[in-house]
Amino acid sequence: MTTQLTSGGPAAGRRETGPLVAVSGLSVAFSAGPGEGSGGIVRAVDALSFELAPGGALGIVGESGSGKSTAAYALLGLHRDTGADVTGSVTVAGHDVQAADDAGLRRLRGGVAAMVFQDPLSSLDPYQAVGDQIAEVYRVHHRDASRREARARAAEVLDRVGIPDAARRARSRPHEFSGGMRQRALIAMALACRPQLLVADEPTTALDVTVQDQILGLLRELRAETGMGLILVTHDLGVAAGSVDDLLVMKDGRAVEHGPVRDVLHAPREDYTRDLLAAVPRVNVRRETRTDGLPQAGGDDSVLLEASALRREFGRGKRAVTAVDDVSLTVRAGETVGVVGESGSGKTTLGRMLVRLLEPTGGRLSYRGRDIGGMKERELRAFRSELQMVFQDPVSSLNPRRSIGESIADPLRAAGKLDDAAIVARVRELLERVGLDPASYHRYPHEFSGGQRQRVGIARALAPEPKLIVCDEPVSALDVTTQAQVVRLLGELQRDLGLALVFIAHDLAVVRQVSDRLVVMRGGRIVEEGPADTVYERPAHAYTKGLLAAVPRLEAAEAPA
Amino acid sequence: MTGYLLRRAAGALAVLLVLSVVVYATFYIAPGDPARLACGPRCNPGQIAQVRAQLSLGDPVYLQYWHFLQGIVAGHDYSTGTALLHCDAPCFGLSYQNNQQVTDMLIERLPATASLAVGAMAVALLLGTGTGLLSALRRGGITERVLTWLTLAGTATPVFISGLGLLMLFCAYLAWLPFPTYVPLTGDPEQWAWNMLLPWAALGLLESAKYARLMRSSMLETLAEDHIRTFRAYGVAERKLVTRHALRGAVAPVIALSAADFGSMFGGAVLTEMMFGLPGIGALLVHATTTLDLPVVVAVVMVTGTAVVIANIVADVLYAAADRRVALR
Amino acid sequence: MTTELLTTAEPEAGTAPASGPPQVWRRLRARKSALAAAAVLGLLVLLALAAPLLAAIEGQDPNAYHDTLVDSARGGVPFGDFGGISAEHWLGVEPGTGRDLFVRLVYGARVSLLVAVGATAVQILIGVGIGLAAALGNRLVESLLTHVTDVMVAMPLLVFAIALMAVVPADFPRPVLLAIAIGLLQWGGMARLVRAQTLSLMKLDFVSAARLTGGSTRRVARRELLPSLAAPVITYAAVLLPTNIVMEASMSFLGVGVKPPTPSWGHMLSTATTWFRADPMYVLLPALMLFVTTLAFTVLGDGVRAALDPREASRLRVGRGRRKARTSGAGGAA
Amino acid sequence: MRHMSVISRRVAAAAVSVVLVGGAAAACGPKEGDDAKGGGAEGAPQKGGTLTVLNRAPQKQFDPARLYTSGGGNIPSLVYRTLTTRHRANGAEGTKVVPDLAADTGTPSDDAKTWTYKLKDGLKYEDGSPITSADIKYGVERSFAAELSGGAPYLRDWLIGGDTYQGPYKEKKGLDSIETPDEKTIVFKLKKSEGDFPYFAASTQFAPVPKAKDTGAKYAEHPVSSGPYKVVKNAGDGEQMTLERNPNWSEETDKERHAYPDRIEVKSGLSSAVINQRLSTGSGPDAAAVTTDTNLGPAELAQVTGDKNLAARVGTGHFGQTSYLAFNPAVKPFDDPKVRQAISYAINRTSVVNAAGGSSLAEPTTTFLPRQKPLGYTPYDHFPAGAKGDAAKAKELLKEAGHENGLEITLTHSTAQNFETSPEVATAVQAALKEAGITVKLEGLEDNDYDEKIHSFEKQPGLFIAHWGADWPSGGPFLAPVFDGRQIVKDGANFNTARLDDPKVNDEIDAINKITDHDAAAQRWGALDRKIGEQALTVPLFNPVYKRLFGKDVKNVVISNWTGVLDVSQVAVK
Repeated sequence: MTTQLTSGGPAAGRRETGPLVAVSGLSVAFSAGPGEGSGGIVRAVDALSFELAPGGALGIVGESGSGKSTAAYALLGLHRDTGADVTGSVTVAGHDVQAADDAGLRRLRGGVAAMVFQDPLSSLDPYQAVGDQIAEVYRVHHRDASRREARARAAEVLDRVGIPDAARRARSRPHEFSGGMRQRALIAMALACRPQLLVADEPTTALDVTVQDQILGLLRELRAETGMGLILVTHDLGVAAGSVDDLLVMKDGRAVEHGPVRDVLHAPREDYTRDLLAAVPRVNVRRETRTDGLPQAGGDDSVLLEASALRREFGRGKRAVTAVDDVSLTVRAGETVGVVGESGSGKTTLGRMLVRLLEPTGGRLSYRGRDIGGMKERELRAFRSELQMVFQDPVSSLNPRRSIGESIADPLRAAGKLDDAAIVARVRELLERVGLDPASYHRYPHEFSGGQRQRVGIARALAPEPKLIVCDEPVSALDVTTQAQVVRLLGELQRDLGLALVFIAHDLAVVRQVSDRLVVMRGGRIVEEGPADTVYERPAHAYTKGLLAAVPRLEAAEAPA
Repeated sequence: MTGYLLRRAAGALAVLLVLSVVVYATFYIAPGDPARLACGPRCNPGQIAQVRAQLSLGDPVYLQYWHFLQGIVAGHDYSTGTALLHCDAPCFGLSYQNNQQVTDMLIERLPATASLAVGAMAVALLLGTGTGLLSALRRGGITERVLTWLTLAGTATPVFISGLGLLMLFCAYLAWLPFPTYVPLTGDPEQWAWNMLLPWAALGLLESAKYARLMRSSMLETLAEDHIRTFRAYGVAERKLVTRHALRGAVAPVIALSAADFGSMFGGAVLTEMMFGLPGIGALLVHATTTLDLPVVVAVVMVTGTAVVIANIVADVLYAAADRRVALR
Repeated sequence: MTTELLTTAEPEAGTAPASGPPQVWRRLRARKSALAAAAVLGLLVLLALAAPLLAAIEGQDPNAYHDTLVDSARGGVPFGDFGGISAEHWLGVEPGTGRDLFVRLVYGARVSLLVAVGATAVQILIGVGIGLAAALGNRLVESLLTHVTDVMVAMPLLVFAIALMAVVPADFPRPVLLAIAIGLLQWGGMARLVRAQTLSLMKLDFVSAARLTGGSTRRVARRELLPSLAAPVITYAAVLLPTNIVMEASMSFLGVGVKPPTPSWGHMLSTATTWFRADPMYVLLPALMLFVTTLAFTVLGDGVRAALDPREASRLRVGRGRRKARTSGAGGAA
Repeated sequence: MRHMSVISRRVAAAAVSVVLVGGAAAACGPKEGDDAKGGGAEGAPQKGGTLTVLNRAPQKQFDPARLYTSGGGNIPSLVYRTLTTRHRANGAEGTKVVPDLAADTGTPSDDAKTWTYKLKDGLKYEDGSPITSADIKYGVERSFAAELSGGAPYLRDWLIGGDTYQGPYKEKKGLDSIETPDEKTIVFKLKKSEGDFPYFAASTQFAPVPKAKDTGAKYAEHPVSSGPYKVVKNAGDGEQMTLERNPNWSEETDKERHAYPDRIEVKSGLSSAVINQRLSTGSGPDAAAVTTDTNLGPAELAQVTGDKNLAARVGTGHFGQTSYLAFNPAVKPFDDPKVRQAISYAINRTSVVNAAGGSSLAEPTTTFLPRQKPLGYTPYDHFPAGAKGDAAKAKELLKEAGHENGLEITLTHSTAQNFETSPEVATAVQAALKEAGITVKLEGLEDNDYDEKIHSFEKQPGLFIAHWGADWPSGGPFLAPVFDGRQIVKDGANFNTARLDDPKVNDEIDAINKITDHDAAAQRWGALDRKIGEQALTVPLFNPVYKRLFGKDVKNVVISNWTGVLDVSQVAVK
């Protein structure tokens, strides 16, 4: 399916001049590596067409593998010399990207269209000062500019994107910046040559929600100020909703739906778009009430895990960093405790301490009355099966060189209670329980999608029949639709097996969907704690309030700036 | 940093101590009687006994070892027959063979070994990184192929073959270079370099392939990093991408490895030194080993050990510097 | 912990890639150069194994002297062209002794390959063991092992080899002894590599998950770490193998190599050095074998590495670089 | 294959060290007419220029007390003059002993038990001070000190009181058996008759050392020269030496040394391949270079013989040395003479010679004494094996000895890649004995181990490869240590490996030692060798031939049969 629509920003209106970006019939195909498959051709983008008027803003949304980033890269001709097969036509500000020679393409890149990437730390050269990197880009496009002029321009744009004391900070290297500042610096780099188009590829995905809010604000400001066009590539409908005029929804390399934001969000024409919207977790919607008789306020005997004044430091001497400080927390059997916080809040460290992957440096941690905080590895083995964890990254949490069946069977084999046949049977049962084909015992992790791998991770955690599972950002690497499924699965399991869950996430909306109680962390300490709905609806602490306010909402589209 | 270095230095001392014990032990396991060898070919038992007493070889091993340690810390007095000779700390004793002070022998021979190691490492790095760079960028064509084959052939050829080949080619046939004779750097730097050229080449070639391979994978790794993509997306030319942005990161692990290798090259270039007649400590070690000249063997091993340990510390520091990002992540 | 770990662990590391995804094998098969290298190595091993048969076919004995085939007055240079190539002696004869070069070369392959593979195996065994132990152990173990590594690296091979040869009974097969001697001294690089790789693997969640199974550290190392270490270890082993052959040659040159009359490439090379001009064949043959072996191991090593690392294929592709799965939070909410 | 000499060539027996340390050796052609001839570039030799000596082994020892030389060595002889010295002449003429510091080669008395020497007039050290007989006595005495060990054993064995004397540092009063009645006279009193004393008096231990300048173990750094050159640099453990003219040396008192070059640079520590390559290329200073310790290897020889220009620059020398198989009759089955004879018959000397470098570098021999008249060479071939070995005869003998089903024996050798006892020679023996149905197991020992084992009365193996060289061109030092029953040493280095203790042999040795007429003694030594040979205690294999390349500007090449190598004191570069 192709869509032939011209999107123009409502603010800019139609212009006589041609569109800023005109893409028609774009296909990008990669040949898979040798031996990767018989056909070996992957069509990442398939017959895509769209236009963007000068000054307009288009959001390209889709789940991973939808080809949204590939399409964005084609705008700058970044597929050249990579072995990718690009067909169709791409015109940016009158330049035919496909036909341009190498020099022409280099002039286009940065000069006409500039790109902002996802991970601001790895996207900057770690060995050079930020200002120098921006100056270098400037001089690529302004050959007659002196070093001094280039540096001045770098300081100017850094100042513009809100880096305090820009002239001095320009001499800092990327690792001396915070995440938000790095993303600002990347945007400054994009601004350096006054491009007509800004292509932002998941510019806020790696950022905390409050920082994300600031960066999106900055992008809006800059657009208004410079009148440049914006193509925002994101998986997050909420992010797109507040920042663009038009939305292009992609799936499997094709455009599914294209139209003004409001139309797409509120009157989606396609089923896929509807599903997508339905799956997005809403921070302002209460959790479905539980049907089972949960021990709402069970007695003390139901306390599984109790942490008091827990503390963890990393490093020694002067360089010691306190990741978790004076945290007290109680988890009762069968309940879900949500832990939210931004990066660096210590939530992951806390989670790992709760299952004793890390040893606390201070405080007390007791499981069913036994102090497991300072236990030696050998003694701890008796408790291992009862405390399990589901990890964030579905890629690194499964050993790529072992079949998933073996990974799941591992705790069973370690326990040594069952014979081989019984273990296989149990693994098949577990696979079925988490919604996977029991026959996939002998398959390897790379044959599964992210969501399926996360299910495998859950099956592995369930295998030893634990009493408590700590889920550390279990869905943050997943697409929204998958996310919803996995969250639902966790809910079911908890209900059926009476598990206690500690659900750690930075995403307030997801946490709300699962939690009975909520803990908000900041800087290694707990700033607020209480029943989930209470915290969400009547946050007491200013930090919690700010956090909630920064969450992007689809409703934002209803009230465009 | 200072604390780190102090800790490493303490560790290094321990290493050297263990090393010396190992050498002493090995030495007493090895066949042959040093007194007999020191005495001469046709000594009678009485004479050998005299020499054994004179070299204190009759003492218990632990006592000999203790005196060795004392010598290093506080110096030692030796009889030359006519007078007492004071050997200042650090004293590694006197050579069994000709009563020379081992410390002096080492000092005399270190420059040649150091010259060889430094130059050969430079050759290996230049050749290796150059080849690796070319093959990573797939731009090499003929040059890249030739260099790759050259480094591989270099690795597959023992230095006693390649060394002789180089000598015959460059000194005998083409007569472009003099037959290497070691000229001290302090004496005549130009002659020093000319004379060291072939030894450098022979040893450098042997080591180069390793760096070529490491450089290649390191470069590929770096080129796949996100910040390279950033600058490519801003129209920075490919050549500049490599020289300004990729090279530094890619070269770091190579340098770190080379620092570690440098240490072992210090003591391990025995064959090169012998082939080119360089008066270095490797050649000294061979002589000393075959004549069971324990004080010399121990001293050479101590020097080599020190070089290895220092090189390892340097390698670790370099690695930490190069991997700053990883540490921060 | 090391010895027990090693004896049980090693086979797994070796077989891990084979038991891994069939894609590895398929990727390897798709690399023509790797296949060719494997074929060459296979041929070499076959030659070595079939040495007695080949000798019988040619009708020569590796240790038989042929006085009439060499010019005694001219230093024993073989009569005839190209080092005395003839129907009876396919690759000519050795100067001085007149021993058949072809048979000595194929018999030499036995020793050289055995020493190289054996030494590499010892290096892998010790390197992986020490590297793992250093990475997994506490500070004390780590610094202790690091220092042990330093000691071994600084230990001069010659001194050590002479001592070892003297201590071990004369009946002990010399190639095995050589392999052990080389292996015992040159594992520092491997240990370093394994330690570094293990430390980075330890940061991965699947290792944490394995710890949660309640298995012992040893079990985690064996089941989770070793398979993942296979790729870098194999790649490094491919570098070590040819180095070890050259090391065997150097030890022969220093007089601590295999015992005569056993032929080995290294020993042949070490005696051949001066024959550059008088009888080039004598130098070229073992040198060529050494080079071909080095090349084959290198190419195969590259192939295996690439096959084990699917990223290799898509390395230079923009936008398919390493995408870190960090907090790519699906944080949108309506 | 001799490049590994640095580690391999070692003091296995006297002769090796002679080659190694002094670079000197004696020699004697197979036939008198076949002697090495002088050679070198055209034109009369003239004074001046710098001679370069390229060597493998560094001059580790340079103290006259510690040097083990034959006839005073090559380079040492440039600095140390001795009571007598070797005659610097080509071929057999060069095996004669001639006066050096002394006016004659010594006056024997008391049945050659007392030897008296008178010094020449006008002898001076490098500092101009006179050389006295007391200095010679002191020089001899200090070689008894443990610090300065290393010299030949004869002083201790011959001088009265020599076996217990501990040197002048410990025993200040000196050795009574050396008398210096005046400044010019020195008298040596021996325990027994030694007709060869004048030959021995050419050793560096007989060089004068002024007591006031003696620094003990440090003396070698700045020895006081009595010869035509003085040491101006001795660095790198004897690897680099520079010798310059000694102005106080007077040609008038020294008829033997010419000392043409003004300066001599000794560069050692080189591999033999490099030395020969440099000499053949001859660029720069290498054009005026020689070597005193490096032969042409077989490969180089093959190359040189094809090149007329190079071939003209090769000097050929013969040195009195024999490589042989040694039996230890105390070990079965070598107690059976038939087995020893069988092995003697089975040996294929052609392959052995080829393994040792071919017929240009080794000459097959059936006699223990080397092919040199002055040593007493008397041809015999008691167990004729022909060129290729007589396997049939060997089998026959084995059958007689009760080994009709073959025999398994062990041959011990050094793993060092040296010329005399190399593994290649061992494998050649192994291959030859296989023809006769004898299975030989090779036992290759690390050189120190080998050396210690073959000279240990207890551990001595049954069959091993050995070699023996002449300390001076006479049969005495060649036969006595190996076959004199009174020289069997049970608690030290034993060279009588066959453990022969035959009163007749012992008496004959004593009798010959009394003869001061060298030619007459030589005949008797030859007859004794022939007689001992009947017992098949050794299987003589070959004698070495030295092929030495020299630079293109080198003139006046003299190679005596005493040393077999170019005499540096004769070489001119202008």
